[in-house]
Amino acid sequence: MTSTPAREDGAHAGETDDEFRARLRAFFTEHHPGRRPERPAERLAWQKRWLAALFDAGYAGPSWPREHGGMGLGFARQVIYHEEHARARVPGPLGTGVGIAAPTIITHGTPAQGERFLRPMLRGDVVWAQGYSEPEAGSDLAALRTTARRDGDEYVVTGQKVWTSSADIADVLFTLVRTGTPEDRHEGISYLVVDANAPGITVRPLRDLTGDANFCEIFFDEVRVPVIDRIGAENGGWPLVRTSLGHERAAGAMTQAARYRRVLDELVALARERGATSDPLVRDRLTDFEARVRIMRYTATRVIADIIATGEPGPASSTSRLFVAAFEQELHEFAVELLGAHGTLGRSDPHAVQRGRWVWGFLRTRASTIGTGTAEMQRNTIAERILGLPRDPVAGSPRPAGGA
Amino acid sequence: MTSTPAREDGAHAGETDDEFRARLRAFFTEHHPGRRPERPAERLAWQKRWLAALFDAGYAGPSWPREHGGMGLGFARQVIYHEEHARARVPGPLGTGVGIAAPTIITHGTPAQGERFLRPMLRGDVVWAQGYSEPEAGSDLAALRTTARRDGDEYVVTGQKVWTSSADIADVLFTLVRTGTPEDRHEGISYLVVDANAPGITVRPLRDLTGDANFCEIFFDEVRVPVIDRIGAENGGWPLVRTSLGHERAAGAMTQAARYRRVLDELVALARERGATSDPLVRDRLTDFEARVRIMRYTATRVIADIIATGEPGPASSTSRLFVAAFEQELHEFAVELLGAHGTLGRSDPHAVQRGRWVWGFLRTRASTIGTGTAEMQRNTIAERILGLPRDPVAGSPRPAGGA
Amino acid sequence: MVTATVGTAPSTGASASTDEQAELRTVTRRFLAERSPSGSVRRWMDSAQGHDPALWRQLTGQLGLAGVAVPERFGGAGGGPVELGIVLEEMGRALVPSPFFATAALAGQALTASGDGASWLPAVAAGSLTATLAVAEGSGSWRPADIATVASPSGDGWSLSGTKMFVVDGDSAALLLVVARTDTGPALFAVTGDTGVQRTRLDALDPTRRLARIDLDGVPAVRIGSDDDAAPLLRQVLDLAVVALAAEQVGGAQACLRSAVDHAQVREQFGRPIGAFQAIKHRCADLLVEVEAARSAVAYAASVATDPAERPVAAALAAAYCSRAYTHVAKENIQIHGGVGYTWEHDAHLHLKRAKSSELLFGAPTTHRARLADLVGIGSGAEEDR
Amino acid sequence: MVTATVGTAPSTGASASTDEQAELRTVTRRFLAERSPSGSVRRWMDSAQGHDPALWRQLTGQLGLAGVAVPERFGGAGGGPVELGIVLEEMGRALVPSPFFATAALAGQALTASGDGASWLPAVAAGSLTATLAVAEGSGSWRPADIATVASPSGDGWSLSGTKMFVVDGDSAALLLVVARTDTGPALFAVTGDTGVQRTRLDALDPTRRLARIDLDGVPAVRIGSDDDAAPLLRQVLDLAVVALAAEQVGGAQACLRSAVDHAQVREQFGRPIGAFQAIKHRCADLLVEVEAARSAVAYAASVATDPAERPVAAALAAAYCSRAYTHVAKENIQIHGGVGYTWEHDAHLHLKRAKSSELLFGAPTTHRARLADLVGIGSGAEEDR
Repeated sequence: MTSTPAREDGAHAGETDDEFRARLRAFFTEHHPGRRPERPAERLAWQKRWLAALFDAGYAGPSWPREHGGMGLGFARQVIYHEEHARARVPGPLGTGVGIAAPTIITHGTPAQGERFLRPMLRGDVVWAQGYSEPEAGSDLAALRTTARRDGDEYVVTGQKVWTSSADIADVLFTLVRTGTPEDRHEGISYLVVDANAPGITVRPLRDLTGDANFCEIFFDEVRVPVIDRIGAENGGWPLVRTSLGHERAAGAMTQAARYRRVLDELVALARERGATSDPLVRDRLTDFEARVRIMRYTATRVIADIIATGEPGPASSTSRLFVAAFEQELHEFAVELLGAHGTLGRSDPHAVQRGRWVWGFLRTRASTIGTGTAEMQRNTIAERILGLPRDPVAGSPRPAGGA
Repeated sequence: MTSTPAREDGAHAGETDDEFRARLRAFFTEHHPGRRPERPAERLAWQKRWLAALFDAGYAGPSWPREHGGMGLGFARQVIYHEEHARARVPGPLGTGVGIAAPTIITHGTPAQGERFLRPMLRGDVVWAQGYSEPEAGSDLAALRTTARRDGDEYVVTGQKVWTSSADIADVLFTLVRTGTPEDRHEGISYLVVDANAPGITVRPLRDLTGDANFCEIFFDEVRVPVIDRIGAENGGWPLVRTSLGHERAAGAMTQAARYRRVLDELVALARERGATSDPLVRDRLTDFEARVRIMRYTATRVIADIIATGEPGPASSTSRLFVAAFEQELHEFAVELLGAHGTLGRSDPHAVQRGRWVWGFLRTRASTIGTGTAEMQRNTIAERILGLPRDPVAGSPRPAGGA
Repeated sequence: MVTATVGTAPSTGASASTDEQAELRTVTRRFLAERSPSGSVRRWMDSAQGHDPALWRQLTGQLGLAGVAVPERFGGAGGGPVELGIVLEEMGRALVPSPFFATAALAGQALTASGDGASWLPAVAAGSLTATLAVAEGSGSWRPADIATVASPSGDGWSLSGTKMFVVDGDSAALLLVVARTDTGPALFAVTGDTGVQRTRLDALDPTRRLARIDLDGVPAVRIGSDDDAAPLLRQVLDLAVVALAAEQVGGAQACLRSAVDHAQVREQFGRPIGAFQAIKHRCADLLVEVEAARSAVAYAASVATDPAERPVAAALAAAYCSRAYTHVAKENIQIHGGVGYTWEHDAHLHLKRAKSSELLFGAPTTHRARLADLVGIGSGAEEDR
Repeated sequence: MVTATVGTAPSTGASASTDEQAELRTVTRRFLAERSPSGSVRRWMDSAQGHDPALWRQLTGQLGLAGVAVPERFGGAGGGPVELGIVLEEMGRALVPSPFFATAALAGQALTASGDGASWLPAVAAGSLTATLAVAEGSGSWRPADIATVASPSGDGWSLSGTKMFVVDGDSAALLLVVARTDTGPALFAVTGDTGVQRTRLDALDPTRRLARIDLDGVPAVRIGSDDDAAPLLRQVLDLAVVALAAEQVGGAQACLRSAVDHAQVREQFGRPIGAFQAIKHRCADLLVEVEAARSAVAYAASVATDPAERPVAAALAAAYCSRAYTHVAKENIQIHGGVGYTWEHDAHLHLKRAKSSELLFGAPTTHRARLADLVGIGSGAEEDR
């Protein structure tokens, strides 16, 4: 840990990294919101209180510009922020607005839009949820069918979105809609911000294979949306979707590695408890996971070092999603096998081991290679963008120009 | 072993399967040609003597029609033949004519061609070698460039073939040549039989990655080939290449399974000898190979049973090539790992284990997923022909209509 | 069809399936396709009974399937593991919730193998008696040596006490075959009464197959089989059970591959059916390689299931290979379906749960593999006492 | 470039590569690309010496690479495993036959680690002395406990007798560092003379790296390092060796992937570059995932190679992961090239042979994995005495 003076700042000019870290740690410790309530409504209120406190104290949005209420941190400081945030185990943002919509609005929104949307989002006052996927489109996102017909100062939106998380608590939906013809594909899509309580919107929970409803379907039936709530140009929505703020994901990668470190340690403890570590085949599998979870951390380390040294994260920041997805699927599947006959039990059985977390994880991680772009699409992207292999004439990855 | 009277025959009417088997076994035992000579020239003569004796006694070509000197056996009798042939460890045919060219000539050749070509081929008097592959074509066989320009009663052939085995001992080459334009693709290809000693032919050994030269390149420089040596119609060669005689390959599949059984037993013996079977991870790998080598036999059994019951071999006869290729690659790679530091030695080192056979096998089996159609092409074929998945508009497997 | 022109089978062990077997397959498949489509599976898996009693009556009455592997002298069709496998493959394909597996494959085969099933087999064959086999306990182990349930002589018969777990259809089966330890070793017992029996349905991962915990407290029971060491019988019964399950797994794996291929043929993305993309296409081809290998394993295991020399190896192999294959194809089916495959509404997850659950029910694949290793002489010997 | 605007490194252990390191990489890569193209590799691998002496003079003279990890007080550049790894990654990429690995990575690091290398390190750093390390014997094991070569006190020094196998560049290295057992345990010795030394070149699978058998018969030797137990030193030296080798492996893996991608971009079949087909394209993407993971493993292992607490785990992990990755990419490179990749003329097989050979040279991946397991507390302990 070095202590050279910071050349960029969080809020306090001239502060060293160590001082910055200490200040964060103190704040998180002092204002920690306490145990997470069990009941959903209480939990929501608890989380909103925390986000508001964080925002009001100037500790929200490490990568956001200060003009929108963020901290405007440089990359290295963002890494420190994520480290301390994970260490303190305080709640993260509500909904998917802060991570996904905000970079687009910050980069491509009008000043008025930025003013209206961003601070309430970051403060947790207004919860945003994403509406990109459609049942008929799947990986071919640009095949979306939800239409937005222009009617004076408004769009009239009709269609269906699916796999929207947090839609049940959302105040605002950010969506992609077709303003051009289906033949326009990527060129006929606009980016709209829609009031989640507008007439004509129906939100329906979507039960997934785990038996839970972590996602919703949203139906739009002639929903009227002011034209001023469109981000970017009409038919110019497609290039906006991958906008990101610097290397935010890379800055949070250490947190992910630390989480899997914990999960693996718990699995090893389980194996030991069940006497399975005396089986060399079990030990060999655990060793494989051990190597991979360490590589996850090493990779995060390396990507961060590369960004600091060159400003670029290098290919490893793109390949790690596939690496992690395979890891978590195999880890959970192995855990279930370790349970033997107890792996045949569901979560609610009193005999279920550790309340069925491993069996549930086995089911849930099926989504690791499907959600937010299938593994197949990710391979396309890596092959085309990093390795420079030719695009499939039709199935190549789309190339929206991201901001920042 | 049942003894119902045969309803079709080898050579002797009314003979039972058991009698047929006994007769074969007696012949193979009595006329066994003895140890295989080390020196190539002697070995060739030794093998030719055996093939001639076999033919003269009426024991050659189990699946061939009797009119061409074959035995005209039904499928079940072919299986018995292959079993006894493998059991006796007598030499098989010379070159690739009997297995590959003969079915095409039998099915699509003129009576005169059948008369001229077939008996000398089966008797081993004339050795045939295949010229399909070209360096620029690869898996896209129909992209071949060797041209045959018509000049009166002759074609004038110019081009290059590669990966021809037995070309060094071949008297005759059977080739695919372009008689149409490159744009005609499959429709511009003819099937020619070429005298291997014709002026303008150069055969050059091709060194492969094992360091051996098991294959040759053949260069054709204005080689004149009589038009009467074309099989099938001009530009009609493509559909001929996959012609097979019944389910000959399925009949020989037990032999292959038996060979790998032997190889695995040798590997297990090696592991035991080196004390490696005390390692549970080694035992687990060996058990995996054990399961797969048994499945190979079970599959051969099942395919044979299906053919006997329904006349069709079912999908397993198509999938087993991929199954076997993966098996032999992994088996050899594992064997090399078992050797530890001795796996770093080449074949000629006196310290090499078992004269380097495992290391050499590791190298050689790289060809298992490349030769005679890459694994990728096989997957295309299986997906399209068996599963009915759509053809890739350009890269789908060709669909020549095979005979029989 | 060249059947009429070829000779008899060569000595490869190949046995062609008979016309009767082909007919059995066709009839069963057609019947289940009509009577047990997906909607019906879902309705009955959520029902109190867990299966459709009318379907069971038809299966056992009209089709006589409960007795497919029961000897003719007990009113069965006199078939064996091959015929049973044909029915189970079709049941697995259709994912039918049914007492069939427990009754015909577990209890029926155990009774037949014991040579002492005359009291129950006629009712089993007729479909009037559902039954199951209870072996595993809290640890989930199927090894006779791990059994703690105790059988004590009591009057003319025996009295059982202990707790059985993971009992297939244990909540409803009328006849319980229970493995318990006696002074001279483990033995098989029949329990038909309710006194002292407490059945608790478990929350099973697989919603199409009921599992139960059964607590036995001084329960009157009848010993089955001779008084000799019952370990070989139990081993044989477990072999027969895993071969039967492997057949069901192959049926399930085929259904998953078929579902994936059907989807890939019609689902369009980027203007083409996704099955035209090699990422999907080649994966389907590889899955077929695996499914065909699994078919070979189970076909062979069923055909040698009455041969005491060949059965153990073939059974261990089929159990290890087919369970992995089913789970793998079930996972890939979800992946190929993408988002829709992740929903509760699509049947893909039902197969995944059935697959994973079947994989673990009679010992994980590693257990069967270790047994295979021991049987062929490359193992540690640790599984040999199974 | 945002370097100027960001703060210092956070506490993740991340250390940015310095400008000097970037420069070292660029210079080495450029030099080797020019001076050691494929044709040259093939010419020299078949030569009597096995490498190009002029190239060696330039590498060590003009570029000073032999001393890249030698302390400055011995005339080296004062770098460490990171710098050595950079050079080796480039050597591996270009598949250069060279005494570099044996001299700088094996002997150089052993001498430096021993704290007793003053007599030889200046010559090593200058490139005037080639050297190697001889540990394994007939069994191929690198465990000090398995060493049979004996060192007996003889006058002021020692006398060595025994047979060493698989000695990298053992046919030509001027200085032999030999591990032999003494009455108090294994220790490290230097042999410079020829008396009693018989060197036999082995037929190596990898034609780009010479291996030798060395028979020692009463050979005068000097003991290196303190008189304490040398086992920790030997363990450290082996860790450093495998990390260095892992760097070379990552370079080789990257070269294979680059070669496969280059081929897939230009090779056309069915009217399209084969890299447009997902079967090839997705495989290349998966290979990149693996190569990047290997890069992470080696980057970390090199960065902690001087930290006795972190080094063993990171070294075992890098050895296990990077060797597998290189072999895998080398195999896939051949597959993607198809027929031409199977020829002797194409370089793909040289990488496969280098990869497989490197994988086994200092213990198979399973050995390193077992050691990793022991170090993190999930192992059997059988590897712990290494």
